[in-house]
Amino acid sequence: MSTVKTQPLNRRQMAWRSAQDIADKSLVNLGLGMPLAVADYLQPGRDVFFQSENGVVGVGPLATADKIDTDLVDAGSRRVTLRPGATIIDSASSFAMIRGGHIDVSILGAFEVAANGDLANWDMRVPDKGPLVGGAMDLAAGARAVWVIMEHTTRKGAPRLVGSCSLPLTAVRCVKRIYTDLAVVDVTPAGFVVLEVLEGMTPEELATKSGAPLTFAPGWKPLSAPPIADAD
Amino acid sequence: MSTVKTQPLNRRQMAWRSAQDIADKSLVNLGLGMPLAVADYLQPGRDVFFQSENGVVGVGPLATADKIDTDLVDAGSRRVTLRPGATIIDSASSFAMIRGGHIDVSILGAFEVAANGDLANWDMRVPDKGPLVGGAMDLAAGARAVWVIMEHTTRKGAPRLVGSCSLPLTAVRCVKRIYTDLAVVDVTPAGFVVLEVLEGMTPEELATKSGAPLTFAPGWKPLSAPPIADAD
Amino acid sequence: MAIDKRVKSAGDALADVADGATVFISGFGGAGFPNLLIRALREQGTKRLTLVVNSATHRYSLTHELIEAGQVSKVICSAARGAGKDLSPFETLLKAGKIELTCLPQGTFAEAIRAGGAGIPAFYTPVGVGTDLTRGKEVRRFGERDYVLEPAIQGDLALVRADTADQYGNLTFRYAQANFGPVMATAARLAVAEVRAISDQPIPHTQAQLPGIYIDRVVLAAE
Amino acid sequence: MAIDKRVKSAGDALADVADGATVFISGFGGAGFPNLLIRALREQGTKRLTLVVNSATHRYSLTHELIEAGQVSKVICSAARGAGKDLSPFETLLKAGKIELTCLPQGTFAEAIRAGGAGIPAFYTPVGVGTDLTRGKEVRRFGERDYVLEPAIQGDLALVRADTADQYGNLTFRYAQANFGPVMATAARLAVAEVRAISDQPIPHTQAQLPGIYIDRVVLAAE
Repeated sequence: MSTVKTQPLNRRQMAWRSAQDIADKSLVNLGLGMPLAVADYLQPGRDVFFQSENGVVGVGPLATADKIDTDLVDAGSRRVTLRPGATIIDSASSFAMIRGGHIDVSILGAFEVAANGDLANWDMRVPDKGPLVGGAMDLAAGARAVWVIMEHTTRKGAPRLVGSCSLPLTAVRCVKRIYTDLAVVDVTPAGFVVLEVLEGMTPEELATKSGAPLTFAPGWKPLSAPPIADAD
Repeated sequence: MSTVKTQPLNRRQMAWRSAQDIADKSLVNLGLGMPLAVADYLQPGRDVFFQSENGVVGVGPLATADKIDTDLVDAGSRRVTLRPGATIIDSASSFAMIRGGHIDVSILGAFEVAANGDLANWDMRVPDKGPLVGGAMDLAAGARAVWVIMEHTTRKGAPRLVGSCSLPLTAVRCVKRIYTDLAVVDVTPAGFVVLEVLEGMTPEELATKSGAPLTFAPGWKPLSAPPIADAD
Repeated sequence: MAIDKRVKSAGDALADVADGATVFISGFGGAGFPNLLIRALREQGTKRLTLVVNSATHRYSLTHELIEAGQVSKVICSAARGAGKDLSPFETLLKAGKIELTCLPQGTFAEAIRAGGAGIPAFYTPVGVGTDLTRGKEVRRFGERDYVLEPAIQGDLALVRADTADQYGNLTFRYAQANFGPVMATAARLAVAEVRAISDQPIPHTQAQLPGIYIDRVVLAAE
Repeated sequence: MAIDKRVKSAGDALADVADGATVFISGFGGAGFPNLLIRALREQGTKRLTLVVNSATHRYSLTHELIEAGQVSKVICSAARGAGKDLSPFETLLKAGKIELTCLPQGTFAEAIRAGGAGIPAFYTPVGVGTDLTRGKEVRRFGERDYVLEPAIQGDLALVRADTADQYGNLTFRYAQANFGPVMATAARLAVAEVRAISDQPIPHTQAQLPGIYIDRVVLAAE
């Protein structure tokens, strides 16, 4: 299996990389957008339950056309199926599960993550548009581990790993790990600690694309992913 | 149907008298002891649900020997049945129902009721015995209406309707109505207001058996009950 | 008289709703929207409503019809963003200051309603601490973490979509249809359910998902 | 590896319980007592336990065996009165100052455990205000009523009796057997269920009453 070199990971490759770290028998909540693809790339033999905020505990694959049931949806309004052993609870019970620390990993998209773990992922400050927070704050504050999947920089090249967030916060000091197209980064009491850097990229180059100091873990590794076509 | 005269109501007659005031389609919780008998004396045609703290919503008659199921019990550990339309919920949900004001009437036994509605019904201060509060405080604080069934005086003749309770409180200012063997009494912002006095008993005599001032409602009536053998 | 909560029409079920009522509306992601009842509330014409609804703008819910009809003065929700870049009717009213908005984290929204039905006036939660959505609210430390005090939400009316009901108001829900419906029913003075089918027989206790004592009226919603 | 929470014996299920653990025990009025697991905990011999159990003295529960065996240093409950006038073993220990006791109103007990599993560190309740059971606790007015602040309860281990389980830990309960079991499972770091039967097939979502993610180990309790 050949690996991509120097080319930043695409969105599905970022999801793939994140998926490799999901432990067997975890309960995982996947945020809208990129994180949803994580379900497609679990390591073989790992038995994982996916929870959705609307109360589905054990989301299965998307429903095929002949299996669509408009009452069986996930938090993204996608028509889904149930995996074996799935249960369904009401919203108050679902958020009790989330807030109570029963979700092993919440994987979220983000606009910015600060070196202290602060997360901004819900409000882009688009003028006059109504707010939409949904369950983002609950997941960020409630899950045992919060992981973020996001591009390392904005389209304009501004860093998304920052000293402090400029956009409204989703939760304070919550992010544990970040998967970007360029790196895998832990958020620690000492700030950002890089675990992996895109194959062929130098630590110095990664630092220039980051808005806060990076520490490189002893024995940090090159980041690569198998070829996967990006999502549309 | 002849009525008892001058003889104080027995325990089942007190339950009967209380039962006459239960409105059609109510949700009612019956405390241990005397209140349980209330279920036997509802007015004909009244459709009432009885809730039990352990989560049975729609307690039916006691189970006959051939129908006993040790998993189908009420809060008094009695083996019961379900009425049509009954549901069963867990304890947290059951007390959410109680505390949330969804019980129309909670009928409780008591040691003392004060003129301001304070209730003492859980702790007799028996030396060295462990406490047993169960759901009494929840019912007293949570039900829309709290009614008490108790003898008007202790066996030694001390009043149970008092100026202020001498025994530990179950809840403050909660009792709305008291059914005794001698009277039916409302608890109002102005104190005890007597609605009915045992047939043949004078207001003055009732007052001597009460530990706080009694007001007699305009048009107060004689209290009587059909003959019912007392419980064993 | 035997308890029987079935009523003939959604109009009958909502005939006595008053102006200024606080109204819960169930539904999430296309499942559990009580659209028959929402339509009836629009036709009934009640004004100055406060809506407590997870999303004010979900395309499958008729909530937006109440808003567009000018019947709504306030919305409590976790989502109020219209699709696309253009402003939705709700966003236009919001911009014009003609509608009031409280946005809550979805779990706080659900828990506050649950608290409203459960006799809990307020509770502490870690969610939203340090964010715009809890600005001005009391923050308190328990152990090593900060929590914010959130008040319960109670209402006058709950509109709930379920799958089946019986004469006692017991309800079942299909798949993810329950979502906010059960807690909304517990927190409202009057709770009305629209259902796909009404069972002639009592729903067995092993199947009922919400005790009928929380439901006051049941309407059949022909599909 | 496929999730499979079935373990061979109650002893295996409790082998790693440590001294000083806080242990939830389900059951009420004869229904839902996990007596197989309680017996195993006694045989395991763990010391200095804090028991969170509705009744410390119910005659159908083997809770008293743990207490008589001297394994318990504290009890949190709503009922601790032995039957009859003589002192029960619990009451004798209590009188001798050898066991600590916290008595809570039963609904506060249940809600505190629910809060412990739901990420709520504390909540206000009207129950117990002005009584001995809330002495020293914070009282606060909301609207026209006083409420007391009650802290959540969390634990290390929950022993829960249910009717059936599947390999995922999903549970069903018979009649009034659920009582405190579901919330106890949510509030414990490790939750063990004993059941009458283990289903070879996953329990359908329409029947499961507690999601298996709250249960860590399942033991068959032969009747």
